[in-house]
Amino acid sequence: MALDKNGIAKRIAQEVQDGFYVNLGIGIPTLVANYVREDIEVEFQSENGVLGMGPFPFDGEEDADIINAGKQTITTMPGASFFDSATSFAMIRGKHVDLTILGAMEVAENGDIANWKIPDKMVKGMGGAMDLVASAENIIVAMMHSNKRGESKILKQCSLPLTGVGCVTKVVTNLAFLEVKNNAFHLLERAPGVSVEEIQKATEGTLVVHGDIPEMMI
Amino acid sequence: MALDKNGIAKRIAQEVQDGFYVNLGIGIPTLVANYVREDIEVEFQSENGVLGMGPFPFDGEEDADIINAGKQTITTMPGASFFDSATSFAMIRGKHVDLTILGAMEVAENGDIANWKIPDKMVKGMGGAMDLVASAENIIVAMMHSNKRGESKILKQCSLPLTGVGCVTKVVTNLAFLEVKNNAFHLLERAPGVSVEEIQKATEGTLVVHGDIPEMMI
Amino acid sequence: MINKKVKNVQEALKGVKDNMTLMLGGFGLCGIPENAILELVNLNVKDVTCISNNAGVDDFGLGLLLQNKQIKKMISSYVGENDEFERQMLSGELEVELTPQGTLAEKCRAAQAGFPAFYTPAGYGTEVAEGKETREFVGKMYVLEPAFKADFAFVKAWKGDAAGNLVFKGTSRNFNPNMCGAAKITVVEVEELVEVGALDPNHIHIPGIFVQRIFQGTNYEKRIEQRTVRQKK
Amino acid sequence: MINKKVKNVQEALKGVKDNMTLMLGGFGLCGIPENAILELVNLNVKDVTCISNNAGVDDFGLGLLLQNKQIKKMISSYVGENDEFERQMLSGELEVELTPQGTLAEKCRAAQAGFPAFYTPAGYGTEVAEGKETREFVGKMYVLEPAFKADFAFVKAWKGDAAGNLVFKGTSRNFNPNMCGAAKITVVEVEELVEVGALDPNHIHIPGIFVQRIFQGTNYEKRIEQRTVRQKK
Repeated sequence: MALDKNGIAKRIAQEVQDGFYVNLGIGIPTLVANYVREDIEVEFQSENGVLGMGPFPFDGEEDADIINAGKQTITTMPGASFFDSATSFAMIRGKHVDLTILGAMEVAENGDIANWKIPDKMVKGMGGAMDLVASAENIIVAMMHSNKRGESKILKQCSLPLTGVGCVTKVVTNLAFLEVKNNAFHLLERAPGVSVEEIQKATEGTLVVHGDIPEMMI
Repeated sequence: MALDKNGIAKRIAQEVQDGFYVNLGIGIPTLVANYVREDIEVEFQSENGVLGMGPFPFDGEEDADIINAGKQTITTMPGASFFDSATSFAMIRGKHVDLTILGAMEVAENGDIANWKIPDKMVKGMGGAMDLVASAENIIVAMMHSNKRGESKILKQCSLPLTGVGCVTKVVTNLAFLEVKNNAFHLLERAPGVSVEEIQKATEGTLVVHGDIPEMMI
Repeated sequence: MINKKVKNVQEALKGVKDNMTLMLGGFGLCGIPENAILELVNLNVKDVTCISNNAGVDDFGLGLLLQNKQIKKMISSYVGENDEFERQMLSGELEVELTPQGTLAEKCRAAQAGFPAFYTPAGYGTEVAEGKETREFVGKMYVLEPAFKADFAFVKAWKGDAAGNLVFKGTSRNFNPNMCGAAKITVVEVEELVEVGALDPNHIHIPGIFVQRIFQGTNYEKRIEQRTVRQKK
Repeated sequence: MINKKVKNVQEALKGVKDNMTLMLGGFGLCGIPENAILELVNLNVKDVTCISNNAGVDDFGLGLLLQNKQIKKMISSYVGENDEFERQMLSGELEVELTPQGTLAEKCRAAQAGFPAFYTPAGYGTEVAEGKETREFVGKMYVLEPAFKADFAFVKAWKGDAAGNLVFKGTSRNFNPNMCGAAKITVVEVEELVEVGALDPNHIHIPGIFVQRIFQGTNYEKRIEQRTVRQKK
């Protein structure tokens, strides 16, 4: 059975390692925080200027001056810090953030990503995504394998305006865990109950299937 | 009579205007703070990371963590702030400092200044001087008109390695107040009792004397 | 101490004119200069260029200037919460320059710190880099981005003193410190104007040298865009 | 909270080797990493390159490493208080790269923030710019300066916590914050290691993400170079 958003988040959470500073994008990536193992030390950075984000505040305790990049009210953990936007992107551009998890509209087999613009239709802006993908060495994309019309979003080449070139290393979709290298998507794991054939069918880009592909352990 | 160091500092202090942020170099410039009018608002910046310097501390109240760029113990005034070196030079490079007063070994009629190195003899380093002269729009040089061997330091061309090019606008020496423009030193004022002829004799660079030259009011 | 204090928002915005370029702090509606924005509406200055990470919402923040058709051009990184914005942009009434968020912040910092331009990897290979100089350093490609040039910066701080020293709170800091000293005139509104000497010199986020005018703000609404809470068990 | 705390200076300096490039905070003797410097003497690592605004005095600070002939090259802006330094430099034993102070600070900040290089007006037309690329922006000339690359940064802070969050005091701040995260490994010694949560998140000068190791320093001498006082009347 294909994963839902929480399932995708759960699988990605397994990639978060002890001692990691992690930047979570809006949407599915935000959910990842809920599933990170509790026996490891992780700090969440939000590019609007906070390190050490905690859970959402209790009702009535929200503070308009303390939000995340999705403009949601948040709390902070002991050891948290606030800083200005230039410093925030110094952390990102300077490769101090260990892992970036973000959504995408399209990913291509060369690692290109498009997630900020549909010409003449949706022009919200790139926010911090272009800075994140241009600098991060460890990027996991959380996305649906296909769009609502059933067209693959795992492509030979992106059709939408790019956010960054050759930067994506891993993709977790509702169907599969893919590694992007040597101009191809390498199938690492299948979503529980999803066959290699289903994944192959839903993938427009080059899919490399090497040996037996295990199911995700979620 | 030629001015002594305090006399030079006194004359320069008259150029400090209400609302000015001022960076004072080591030596004579440091003395300028003693002679600034008390009815105007001035703040002194030191490039090692303090704005709003006050007088030296009382004996026994010195703090090793609070010094100026000359490594002297200092105090701070109400409204002072401390900051890192990159921010300090953001103030300087970003033209937020209104007036820079520094010493020199040589000044040339095109505004060049040399004050950091005598090849094979004195190589202490430029400290913040190169940043200051490259960015400041209002630079006053405090210096002796001639060296100990009686040779002019107010030159057609600097002989020592430069600190900055075409940047000096005003020079106050023990003999004269000079403005540097159009490739010449324009004599604005004479030190009390010093004649134009004496100044001319001590000046190797082009000296422009226009009309009656008043004595400094000190 | 050099006194930067002005009486009120009217005095603080003296000199703002049509066609100027304005910087405005804030991320979403967090830390926006609410008083300055309302006064810009009152002044009804036209054809201004606004540099601000976001464009407010329809009825708050920069959205008010959009409703009033005062903005000629927006330079932002994300403008996705504003219907009127989308309408004006798609109809061509509004010119929009979308800039990666880190680039936006650094273009402010470069202006503040006297750097003419800088090389960033953000946007390389995308339409953001079109027409811009690119260059390789140690095997990686960078885009040359110029510093901003602006007439006024409008900044919101938590506390400040008459010397212009500022302290920010939480994530309402965001772009505000980076915009101080990045325009010809920096105007700061504070929630609390404190006595000179009340702020710890070790903990001033922005020294007064970067500020030209400061005033005590009033009636802060501090609207929350995405109130998100959990329930106590 | 990601724990950066190490037991002592020995553990903090693990991995420091001959021929490495080291950054050291401080201005004169103010805010220098005293513990790390003494341990570098103990370790007796040789042929290191030191990036530090100054070179200490003959018997304190980096002067100790000079006496011990451990330094191959110094990158500094001002080295004028040290006879042994002058002797080694003039005899050619010591390689010296003099760098304008603002450029030195920004070369640290560029390394910290992921900028490969930057344009500064400092040093244009002087021997500092020799062999370097220069360029005009809006009628003014600039020199292209590369970011530093270093193996270790040794930083002294006033207070810090196990998460690596730092607070500095007075002018002992200087280059210390700019060097955090500017080397592969940033090692911080603090006068006071406080409980996590004790530092106000609004007033942390350097967030822990820029720090790899932190330890409680001991026996600070904090020598004053130019004790200057006035007498009470």
